[in-house]
Amino acid sequence: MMVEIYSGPLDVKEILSKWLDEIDGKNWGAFIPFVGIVREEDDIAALSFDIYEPILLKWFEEWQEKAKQRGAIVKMAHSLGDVPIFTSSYIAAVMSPKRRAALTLIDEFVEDFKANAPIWKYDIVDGKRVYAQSRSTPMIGAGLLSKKD
Amino acid sequence: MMVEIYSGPLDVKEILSKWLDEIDGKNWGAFIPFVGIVREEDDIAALSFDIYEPILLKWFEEWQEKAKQRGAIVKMAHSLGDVPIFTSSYIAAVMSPKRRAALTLIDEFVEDFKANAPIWKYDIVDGKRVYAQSRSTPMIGAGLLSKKD
Amino acid sequence: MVKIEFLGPIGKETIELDAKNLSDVASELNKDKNISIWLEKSAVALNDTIVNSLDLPLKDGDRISILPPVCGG
Amino acid sequence: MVKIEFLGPIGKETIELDAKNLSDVASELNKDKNISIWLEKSAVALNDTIVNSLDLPLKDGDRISILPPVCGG
Repeated sequence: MMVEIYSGPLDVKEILSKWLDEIDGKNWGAFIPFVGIVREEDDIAALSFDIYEPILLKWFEEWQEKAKQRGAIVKMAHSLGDVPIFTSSYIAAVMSPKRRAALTLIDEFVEDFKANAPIWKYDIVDGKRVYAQSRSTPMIGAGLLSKKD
Repeated sequence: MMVEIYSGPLDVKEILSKWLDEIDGKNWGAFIPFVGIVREEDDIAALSFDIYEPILLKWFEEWQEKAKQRGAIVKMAHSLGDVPIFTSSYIAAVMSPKRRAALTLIDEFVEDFKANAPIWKYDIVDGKRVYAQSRSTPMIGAGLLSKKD
Repeated sequence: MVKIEFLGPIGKETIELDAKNLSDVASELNKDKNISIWLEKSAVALNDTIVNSLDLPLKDGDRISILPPVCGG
Repeated sequence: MVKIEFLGPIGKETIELDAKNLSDVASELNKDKNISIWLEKSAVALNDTIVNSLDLPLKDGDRISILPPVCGG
């Protein structure tokens, strides 16, 4: 099960339908998708995303392993390139036998995604692509090559 | 916005599609549904539910108010009667401008639902309807009429 | 007269009682062992609002609901 | 020679350097102010694995990635 990367906005209904079909007839008691939608804010027309896939896939594989140890599965879809306001750029999901584990896992998974998935966000304003610096988070271990003296 | 009560299993795709249509063009940045599915366990063929609607609606209205104070909306669908294994009996959802508030709210909403929504669960085993006593939780304030002396 | 309704798995028909307050209701219901075992773990609603005090005065036509342990979802 | 690639918004072409370890890379990159301002808040990967030590020996053909602050979703 890999990360699903789509060019442009996500078809939320189609992706959720596909994931629902995957759990059909299996013994998952809880399925929790998180759907992230681009908000209209600060006159942006869209957001835009760069992704560094090799490290994203490793990050995701580690989460699959963590989820497996808790008897669960994680899923993820993300957009590459431009995503207009009111459309979706990101869907994460957890499938778990039990409610409590599922609620904890989706929270941890989404928060760690925001902090450590190698994806860069840009605002599209007046046709320009501007790095969303103030909303971005240094990854764990950031500053390693910074001059200390 | 009311609680949606359906006879028998929920059509998850249809309900999620409808809720997605409701958020279309609005400024919700996060949509988190929780889908509860009946697990195959202890030879049950289905679960079955009784609901006391007047108090469920009040409970839900209080949650709508709590959600509103946080700038969010809560949604809920639940089954009445029999729900076979591998089908859904319960969907809750949160729509919120922001991720963090949405993750906290869905967790609190689902947990309080399990503890305080006036719904009773039965196992259907060999055609018999058996109250799921050991998995049930006394509501807040339980024991008021119990003889103390 | 007030009505007492037993919800969910208690499986008992609605009854009517003469009672001035919830303490009277408690005394009366605890006489029946099949009911009193439920009362220990049941919440109580007066006209569909959960209540937390035995002192509430009751009036003619009030409806009291006994809500045993729940498990939605 | 090792390759240094600058990801996301840094907007700089991949370069090649002679370096025995990450300390050498740090010294070299900090000479360019337009790069050093990114280094303070960037994570570092060696052949697509995030690393946390400057002492790692490098070999010919190694690929180092500079990952500036992220914001997926």
